[in-house]
Amino acid sequence: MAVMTTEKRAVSAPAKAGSEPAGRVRAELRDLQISFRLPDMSTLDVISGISMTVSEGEFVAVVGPSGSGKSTILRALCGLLKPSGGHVAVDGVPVSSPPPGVGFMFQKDALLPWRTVAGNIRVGAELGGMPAEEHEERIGRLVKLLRLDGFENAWPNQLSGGMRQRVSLGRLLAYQPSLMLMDEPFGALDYQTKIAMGKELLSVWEAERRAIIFVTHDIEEAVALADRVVVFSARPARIVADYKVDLPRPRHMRAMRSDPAFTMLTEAIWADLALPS
Amino acid sequence: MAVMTTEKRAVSAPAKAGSEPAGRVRAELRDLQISFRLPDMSTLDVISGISMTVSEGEFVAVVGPSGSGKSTILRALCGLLKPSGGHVAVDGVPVSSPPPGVGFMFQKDALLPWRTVAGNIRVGAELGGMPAEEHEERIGRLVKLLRLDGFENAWPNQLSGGMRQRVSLGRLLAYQPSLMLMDEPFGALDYQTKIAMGKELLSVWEAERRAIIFVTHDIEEAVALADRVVVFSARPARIVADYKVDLPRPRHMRAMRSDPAFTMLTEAIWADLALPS
Amino acid sequence: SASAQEKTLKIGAAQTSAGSLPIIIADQKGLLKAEGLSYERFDFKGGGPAVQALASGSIDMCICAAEHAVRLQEQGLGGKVLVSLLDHHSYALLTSADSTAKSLADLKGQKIGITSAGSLTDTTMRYAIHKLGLDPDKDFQLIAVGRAGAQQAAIKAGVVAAGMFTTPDIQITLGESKDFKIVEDFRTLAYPTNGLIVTDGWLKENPETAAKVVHAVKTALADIQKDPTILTGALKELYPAVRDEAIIKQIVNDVATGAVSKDGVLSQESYTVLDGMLRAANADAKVTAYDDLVVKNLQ
Amino acid sequence: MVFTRTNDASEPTKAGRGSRISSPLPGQVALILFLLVLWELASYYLYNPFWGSRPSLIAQRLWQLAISGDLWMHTSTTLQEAGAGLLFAAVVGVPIGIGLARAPRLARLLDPVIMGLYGLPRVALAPLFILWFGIGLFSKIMMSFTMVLFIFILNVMEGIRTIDKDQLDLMTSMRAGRFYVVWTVLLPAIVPWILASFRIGVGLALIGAVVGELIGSNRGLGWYVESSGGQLDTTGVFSGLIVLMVLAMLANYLIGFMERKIVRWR
Amino acid sequence: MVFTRTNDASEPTKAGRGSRISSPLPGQVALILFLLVLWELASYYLYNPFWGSRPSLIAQRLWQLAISGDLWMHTSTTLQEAGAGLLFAAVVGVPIGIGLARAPRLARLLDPVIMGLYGLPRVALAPLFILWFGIGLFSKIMMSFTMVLFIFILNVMEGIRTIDKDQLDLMTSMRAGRFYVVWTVLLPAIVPWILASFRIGVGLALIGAVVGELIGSNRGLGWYVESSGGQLDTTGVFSGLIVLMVLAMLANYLIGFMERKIVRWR
Ligand SMILES: Nc1ncnc2c1ncn2[C@@H]1O[C@H](COP(=O)(O)OP(=O)(O)OP(=O)(O)O)[C@@H](O)[C@H]1O
Ligand SMILES: Nc1ncnc2c1ncn2[C@@H]1O[C@H](COP(=O)(O)OP(=O)(O)OP(=O)(O)O)[C@@H](O)[C@H]1O
Ligand SMILES: [Mg+2]
Ligand SMILES: [Mg+2]
Repeated sequence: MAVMTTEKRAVSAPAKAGSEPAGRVRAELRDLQISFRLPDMSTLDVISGISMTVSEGEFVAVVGPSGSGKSTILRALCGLLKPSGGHVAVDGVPVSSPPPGVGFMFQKDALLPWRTVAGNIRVGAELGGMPAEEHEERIGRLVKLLRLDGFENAWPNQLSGGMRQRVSLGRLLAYQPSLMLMDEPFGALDYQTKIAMGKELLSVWEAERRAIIFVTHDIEEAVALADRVVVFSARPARIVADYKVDLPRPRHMRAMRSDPAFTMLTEAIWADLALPS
Repeated sequence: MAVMTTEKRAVSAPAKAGSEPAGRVRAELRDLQISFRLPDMSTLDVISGISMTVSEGEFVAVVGPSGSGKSTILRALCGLLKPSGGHVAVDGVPVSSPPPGVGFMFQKDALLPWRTVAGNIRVGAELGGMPAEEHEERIGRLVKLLRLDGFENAWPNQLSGGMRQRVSLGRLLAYQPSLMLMDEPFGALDYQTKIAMGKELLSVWEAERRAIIFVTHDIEEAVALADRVVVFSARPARIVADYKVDLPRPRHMRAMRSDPAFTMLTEAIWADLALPS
Repeated sequence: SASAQEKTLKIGAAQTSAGSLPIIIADQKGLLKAEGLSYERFDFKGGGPAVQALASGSIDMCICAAEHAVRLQEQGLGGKVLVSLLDHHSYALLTSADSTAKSLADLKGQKIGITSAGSLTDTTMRYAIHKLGLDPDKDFQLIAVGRAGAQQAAIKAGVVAAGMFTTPDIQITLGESKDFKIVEDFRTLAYPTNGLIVTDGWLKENPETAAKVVHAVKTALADIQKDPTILTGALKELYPAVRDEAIIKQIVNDVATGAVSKDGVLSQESYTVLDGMLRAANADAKVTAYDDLVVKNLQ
Repeated sequence: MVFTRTNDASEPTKAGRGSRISSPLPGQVALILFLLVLWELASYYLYNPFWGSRPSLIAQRLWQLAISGDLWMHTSTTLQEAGAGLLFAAVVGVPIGIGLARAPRLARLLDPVIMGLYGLPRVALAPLFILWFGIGLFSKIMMSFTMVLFIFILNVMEGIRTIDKDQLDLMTSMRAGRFYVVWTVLLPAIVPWILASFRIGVGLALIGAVVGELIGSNRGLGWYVESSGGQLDTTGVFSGLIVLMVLAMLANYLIGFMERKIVRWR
Repeated sequence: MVFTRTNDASEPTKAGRGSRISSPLPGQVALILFLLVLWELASYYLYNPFWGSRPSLIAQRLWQLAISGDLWMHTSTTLQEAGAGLLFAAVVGVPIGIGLARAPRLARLLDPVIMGLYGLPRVALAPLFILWFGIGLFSKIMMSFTMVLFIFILNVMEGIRTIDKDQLDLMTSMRAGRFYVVWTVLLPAIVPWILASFRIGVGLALIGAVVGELIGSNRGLGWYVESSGGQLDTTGVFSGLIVLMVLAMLANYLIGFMERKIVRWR
């Protein structure tokens, strides 16, 4: 039903997928090294030599074992963490502080408890430089899109876990970043909501050709949404594989599941992840 | 490959599955009503009339849309929330404060930031009434089981999201509850870790025939682990369906996925959830 | 042999004042020791707390104004002047050197710095203003400023026209700076500025100790009359920070001539002024009779 | 539609929550009356009223003072001094605290100087206060101010250290400006610390005003207390003290009221 | 193996973190020396040293006092008074604060009484302090104690309100006993509040000791300052004040040191 090519790369080779869509390179990691120092002066190597690029309009999913360093990489890309070695650049500029146009959705929702749902989303709008008069309308649209109608004025502690996550997503969307770093954005959502949110995300992405780096644990979600799936090994993280997903868009997740090509790709990723590291 | 009977019950009929294993009833909800008062004196009905029982040695999964009231029900069962109507009992005793033997793993990890990984797990051991001399050995075993080796003395803020969740799971296991309430315990874990943890959970459960109520968004996980899957509707929550999962144990998740019976059940639950409420 | 049963007296001082000098001399000359006594001095923030400490039994006696003995009697706690130490007033009103005022009357309508409300300086000002036929509340503003440092600052800053200074602040201020002058000197006024005050209760329980103290202090007072220069040593102990010899000389002179009591007996003259002052402050004050205020059998 | 966390399903761990609606006032008034009666009885049977006066005498005195207008004069004086000092300290101390917390290197440099200044007993500085600020209202306000200022600075600094790092990182990731972060994250997060500072500050501001009145004044409750004390007039002392207590209580009610208005999300 | 959050990959938002290793001491010393030089110069050119003395004179005086042994006598007296008062206040205030925070109904009942007591200027209560506690060390300790006690109570109470409800609910769900919760959650959670109270308390404890010494004593830094003031000896006043400042600074270092020992997880 769907045309798909599975491209498996060698671990050591730099990802070339970025250059293929002929888009401008948005994010680049070259030989990235990140380690945390321990008090006994020994070192915990979290990332040891990762290289990858993400081009304009590309949707890259990152999967990998828990604790492998996925969140850490996003932090480095956003300038929240100075790597111990290697090169991090966004739009060609080496990252030292958060680059403009980059939006980061944390794994923890990090909502401001003293702001209502609408207030938390407004943070994104305000910082995204949207004209003030458009805030209300935009927030209203996002609340609806995120299925939070009726909870505009609720405080975060009155929300369920999934609702909090959606508010956090709303804040990111209101910020309108051109490079979105998303750390398990749908982790606390049920399938139906997840699919709905994924659809909304794709429509935003397709309309404006933003670049997205999307960390997830859900392999099917990764394949269903992304152009490329990058597979991390366990700590110290290396890139085990970098798959190009050539399924046609728009994609329908339920339908895809019965597609043997889809299954083959998820199986392959599964096998990569199951490798002892 | 596996023998499976799919039993679909009417929404209004009380779940009978609990009585079938001829076990003692551990947890019982009768016509539960939970609503939150709004300042304008109107009421947000979260649960309107749910009845279900969970028997000794039963593993019940609960799935439902985000914000439908799954966490709320667990809070009521644990005595952290007084329902506005209906009856909640554990081991035949109406719940007013947390009943003995009930362990609750929150959706948020709620780790104590000033305690190390081992220290957080120790909380469970200390409160579970385990003899003090067994603590160290038990904690050591749990750390290994949860794949947190080497991080015993790390502070929670040095852990990844999935690692935090595993520490929280470790605390629950150290508490050795005979009725476990688990709120999306594997939500932040990758597939491989999730499966490993699920296996460990099952082995604990099988060895000691504890009762488990397990909230999850992952339908396959629910079917793979549970004896029964209870499906909630959107808020105000009702029970849409209550499936008995008669797959033989031990179960192998990867293998089950290709089993048509497994697929059928997950498809059925999917369809239930997709119902407009 | 005496040191074996030496009794240590706790003596409170309303503040570090010249009233302590006879006691220090009694100590320095071994007069207390000869009676089998020694003492420990505590400095208080004014007469109020000192008298309250006395009434609570925390201290045995206090170097305070006689008016506090009157107040103790008023409260039914029984206060007596055991020995009079200074029977002239110790304060003078200073103003800045370039002021045109020659006397208190010239300062009418201005602000005068007193140490604190309800204190001796307060009553003294009210008494003096009454004597001028003026009203202390309408014709003047009496401002609680504090001690000499604050008074100097207040005069310097022009926020009060004049302020009350006591010995040795008067001598230090005039000796170290040419910016001040005396506009009204109350030190010529007979007044029971300082005495050793005790409560009736203490007196009843310690009649012998009281007699010994009286004897030692009276001897010290007599010694001062004989040789005022012995004050120098006592001054240096009391005011170690005062080092200028000229100023020390001036203080010794001022204390020896007039201020310090000659015989330790509360004089009728100073009692009369006290009575007048108390009545100036409060028209219907019940002032204890002279005979009830002094300890007769020990005099 | 606005939500509060109160619900008919009140949680057992927050047993007190429901009673927030039922006013605690009657109980408080009863307790205070009870203590007053105890005091009155004690003054008859246990001690000489010279030490602690007696409520009935105090009430009588307060009535006299009220009629003569002195009560209001003294009270309003002290209230102005303490109130202005407290507010001024908040307005100055909170920004300094935030600034120092956000510039840790500067803070560490200034730390000993700040603590040293804080440790200075203001009373001993009376001459300097008079030179700098005169003896009017302003010097008392400054006395109150310097007593309370450090409370705000120190509490705010410590408060900012407790802020969730993720919330700050999130702001950084969205390139939020300095003032935006202060306004959106820092200030709301330290509201409990500021409220605690106000609670602590009320007492200290009153003490500051009273101390200030000792060094250059002819009115105010501190002045009245001191003046009564100098004349061993215990009833006068306690009348002044009682008014000061009442002021502290009222200020506390006001702070509690503000807290409920501001912290609606907890 | 113990982890700290410091890393070679220091985060830009915590620019100050790295320098925690490099001691701030040299900078602090330099700053203080600079201020002293400024003061010395000002005393020559800007004002009469009668008002503010002069560092060189003060140093000379301190040297004399040190040689005569008086410096240590006064300092150790005040240190004992303030130190004992502060520690005693912590030991009493923290449990009271926790108790009141956990018994909100009682807290609300007692609230006005507590605030009223707190608002009392201790100076005015001197007579009662002397009556109750004598004029020895104990009355000064109590003076310090009552100054600081409320800081602990009020800060701890507010601190407990900020605790994550989920952590408490979790403890409740595991049927944790009262003392277990206090020990495992409440106390660690309010460590920042307790530390802030100590920081605030240092200054107040010193002020309390000094005020206690003003009311009646014959030793201690407060006494020395007051007695110097009575002799118009500005150098003596400032010598005493400088020692008080140094005590406050040292106490602050100690608190900072404790903080780093206790809060290793932040
Ligand atoms: N501040 C820190 N100090 C020490 N170690 C840290 C710190 N932050 C992260 N780590 C370690 O780095 C590793 C990677 O963490 P990271 O959060 O990037 O994992 P992750 O891939 O996002 O995992 P998960 O899927 O569980 O969220 C973990 O082992 C974690 O313990
Ligand atoms: N304290 C509260 N006050 C008001 N509303 C609340 C409160 N707690 C929960 N709710 C509401 O109750 C509903 C159910 O919440 P609950 O946390 O049980 O959902 P859930 O099924 O666990 O969802 P999720 O899968 O997203 O975690 C939500 O709509 C939430 O907004
Ligand atoms: Mg992560
Ligand atoms: Mg939930």
